[in-house]
Amino acid sequence: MTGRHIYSVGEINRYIRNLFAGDGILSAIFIRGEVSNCKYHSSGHIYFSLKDAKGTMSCVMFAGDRRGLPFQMKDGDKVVVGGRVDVYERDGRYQLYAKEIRLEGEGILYERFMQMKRELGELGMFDVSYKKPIPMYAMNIGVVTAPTGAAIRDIQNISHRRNPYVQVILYPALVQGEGAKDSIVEGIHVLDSLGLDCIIVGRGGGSLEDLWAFNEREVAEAIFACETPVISAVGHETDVTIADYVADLRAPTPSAAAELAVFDLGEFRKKLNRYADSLEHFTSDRIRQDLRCAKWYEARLRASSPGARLNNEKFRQAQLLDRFDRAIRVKVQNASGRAERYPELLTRAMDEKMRDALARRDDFRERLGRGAKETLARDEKRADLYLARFDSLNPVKQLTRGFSFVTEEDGHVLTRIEQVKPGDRISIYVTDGVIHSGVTGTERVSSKERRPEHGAPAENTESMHGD
Amino acid sequence: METKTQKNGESMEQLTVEESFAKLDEMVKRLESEDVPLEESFRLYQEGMKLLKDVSGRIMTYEKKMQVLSGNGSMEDLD
Amino acid sequence: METKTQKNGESMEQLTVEESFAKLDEMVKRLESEDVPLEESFRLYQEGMKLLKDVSGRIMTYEKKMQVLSGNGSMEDLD
Amino acid sequence: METKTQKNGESMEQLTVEESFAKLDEMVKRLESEDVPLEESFRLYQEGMKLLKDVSGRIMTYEKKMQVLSGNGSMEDLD
Amino acid sequence: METKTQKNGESMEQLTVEESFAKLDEMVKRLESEDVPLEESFRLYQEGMKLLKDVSGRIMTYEKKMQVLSGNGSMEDLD
Amino acid sequence: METKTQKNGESMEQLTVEESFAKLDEMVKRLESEDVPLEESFRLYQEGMKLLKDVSGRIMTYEKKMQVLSGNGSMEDLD
Amino acid sequence: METKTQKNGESMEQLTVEESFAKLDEMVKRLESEDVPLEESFRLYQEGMKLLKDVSGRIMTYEKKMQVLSGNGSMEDLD
Repeated sequence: MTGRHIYSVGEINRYIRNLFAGDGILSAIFIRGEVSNCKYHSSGHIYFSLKDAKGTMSCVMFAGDRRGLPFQMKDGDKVVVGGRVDVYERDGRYQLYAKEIRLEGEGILYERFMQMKRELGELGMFDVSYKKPIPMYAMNIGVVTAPTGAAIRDIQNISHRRNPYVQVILYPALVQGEGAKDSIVEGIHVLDSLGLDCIIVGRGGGSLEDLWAFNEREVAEAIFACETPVISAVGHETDVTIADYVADLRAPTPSAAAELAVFDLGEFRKKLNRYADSLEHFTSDRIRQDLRCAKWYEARLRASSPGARLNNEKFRQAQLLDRFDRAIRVKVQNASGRAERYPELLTRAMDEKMRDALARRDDFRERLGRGAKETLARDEKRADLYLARFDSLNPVKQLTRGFSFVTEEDGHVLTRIEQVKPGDRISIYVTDGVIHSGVTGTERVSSKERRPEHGAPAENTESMHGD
Repeated sequence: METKTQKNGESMEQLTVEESFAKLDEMVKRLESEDVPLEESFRLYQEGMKLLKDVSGRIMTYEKKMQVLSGNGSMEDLD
Repeated sequence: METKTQKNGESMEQLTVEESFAKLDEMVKRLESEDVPLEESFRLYQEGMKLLKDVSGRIMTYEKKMQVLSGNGSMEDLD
Repeated sequence: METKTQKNGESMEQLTVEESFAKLDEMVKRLESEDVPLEESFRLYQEGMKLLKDVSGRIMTYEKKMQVLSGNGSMEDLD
Repeated sequence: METKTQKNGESMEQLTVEESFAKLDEMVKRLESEDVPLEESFRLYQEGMKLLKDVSGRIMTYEKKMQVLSGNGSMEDLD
Repeated sequence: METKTQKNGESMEQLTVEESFAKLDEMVKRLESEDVPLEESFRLYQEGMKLLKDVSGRIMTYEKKMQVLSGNGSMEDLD
Repeated sequence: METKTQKNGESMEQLTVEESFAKLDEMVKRLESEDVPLEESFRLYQEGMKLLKDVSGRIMTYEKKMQVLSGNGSMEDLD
């Protein structure tokens, strides 16, 4: 064994699996047998075995492929299973991965169906890229089906109920038996030429044989070539035909096809209303919003309106007025108060001066009077003094014992007779006064002693003043 | 599409129902956005309403009966 | 934009509602600031009120037109 | 600005209310100070009263305008 | 200034109230001093009284104008 | 000045009150001296009294003018 | 002056009171001397008395004039 390559189990299992995968028969195969050990697992997968007289084989149908099992499978069922044989690497086992399972009675037709499906599929006629969309709002719909029977009645009812404005045009076709294939193909061609929005091709339920026309290659090719989008509606939900694979849309039943093709008027109206509502809603929203905005700006404008400020300004103005008034009043009152003081100040000072002057004047007057009076008194006193002295020296006081003293009228002492002549007046001084008398005549007594003089002895006397 | 419509009002007639709805969707979306000025908003509203009426008018003309196509190509009402 | 408006009072009509609001915003902000002299404050207030009246009038016109377009008509009248 | 005003009495009208108040504040402060002679005081007073009257007149004018602008109308009366 | 006033009686009008008060203060002081002869005293007194009359007259004029300007109140009487 | 007065009797009016008082003072002093002859004494008295009368008259005049100027007198009588 | 008086008896009136007193003094002295003849004694006496009477009269005249000048009069009568 040395020198030779030794493989691991896994390597071999993978190798074998690759061999299986490369085999054209194993990858798409139909196997006939009887079902045993059938188990529906909770996961949706189905596990079972196929057996015949010669052997047995493990099978599995995954949940995702359950569409390929149109009936409830149980142990003992004789079936034809379509799928691929593959290796389960971990366990090193091969098993059949089932895609489609049919009861054996239909087996032959079913084999033909599968054959056709594979061939057309290989041609790409089922490719999604060829599928045309069904118009959502088809107004003209063609129908290829039998003019009598449940299918057309259902379509008519449903179409009218959903939308009476949609025009349905029926091409009355044979849908089973001899000539059905050609009739259907003709119907598709005719309706396609009318330029409709979509075409329903189908019929009510039946056996696989009844539905067989829809598995014919000519029908499939007519559907594929049709310019108008095609909805297939054959049999019941579980019936699947080649037409279904080729059609742009598969409806499980004719009723369902009508539902798909004819848009619901109520929904349509609702949709229109929704748009109208939306348009209105958003526009009136916008209007309301803008109105609110306008109101808001109005409120702000009013809030900051100059009105409030005007009151402030008025207050300020009043205050200023008051201040001006008060200030000028104080100024003027101060000035006026000051001015009022001056008359008194001036007058008082002036009065003082006047009083001084008057006092001095009075003083001088008094002193003048006193001075003058004193001088007068002094001289009066002196005069009195002299008068007393003269009085004491009066010569008359010497005239005692009868002597007297005689004077002329002018006071000259009379010593000689010649001094007087008769009529002259003379004064005779005696002790106690003067006798005034007149000269009546003269007489010489001794001439040698006396010189004659004018004058005469006194006749009467005059008293002396100054005593 | 919108620019085309605005240039030529009549060309709106050529729009399919789907296109009209698409256009309406666009218009509603635009309306929904906060920043559409009132003037445009109202213009959209006006235009949208017109479009709706137009679509509605085109679909709901008269009620139809199912027609059966005969062999020679003529059609007749199915009872 | 503002300078343009101030030069020509009539051109105010050309302002969109949006532009008018923008202008009002500016004016209100200025009005709300402490340092606006009384004269300008008064001018702003007056101008603002005028603009507001104009804008309000236009909005209300749109409202009425909408009522005519929709109110008198439920969607049923669209057919 | 103040010097300009003092040169030309008529240009006082050009002062804003705020400027007038500022000027009046200055004047009243000067008037209230002890060392201003009576003659100048009186001149200030006279000038101040004139300015105040002017300001007062303008405020009253504004007040009347305000009453016209706001008093008679809420937003609804704008149209 | 005083010398100028003394030269020319009419120019006394040019003295401000404050200057007049200052002059009056001086005159009172001089009048109160012992060594001013009666004749000059009387001249001072006479001159002082005359100045005072002038000043008082001016203050009274101010007072009256003030009452006109403020007291009886209406601003309208200012011009 | 005294000499001038003595030369001319009429010019005595020109003596101020103060000068008159000075002269009176001299005269009284002379009058009060022991050795004044009666004739001179009388002459001094006579002359003094005349001077006093003159001074007195002037003071009275001032007094009357003062009354006019200050108290009861209307200011108008001053000039 | 005294000499002049002595020359002429009539001119005795011109003697001042003082001169008169001096003359009287002289006369008294002569009268008192032993050797005066009776006749002269009488003459001296008579002359002296006459002179005294004259002096007294003049003193009285002065007194009366003074009374007129001052006494009967309050100051007001000076004018």
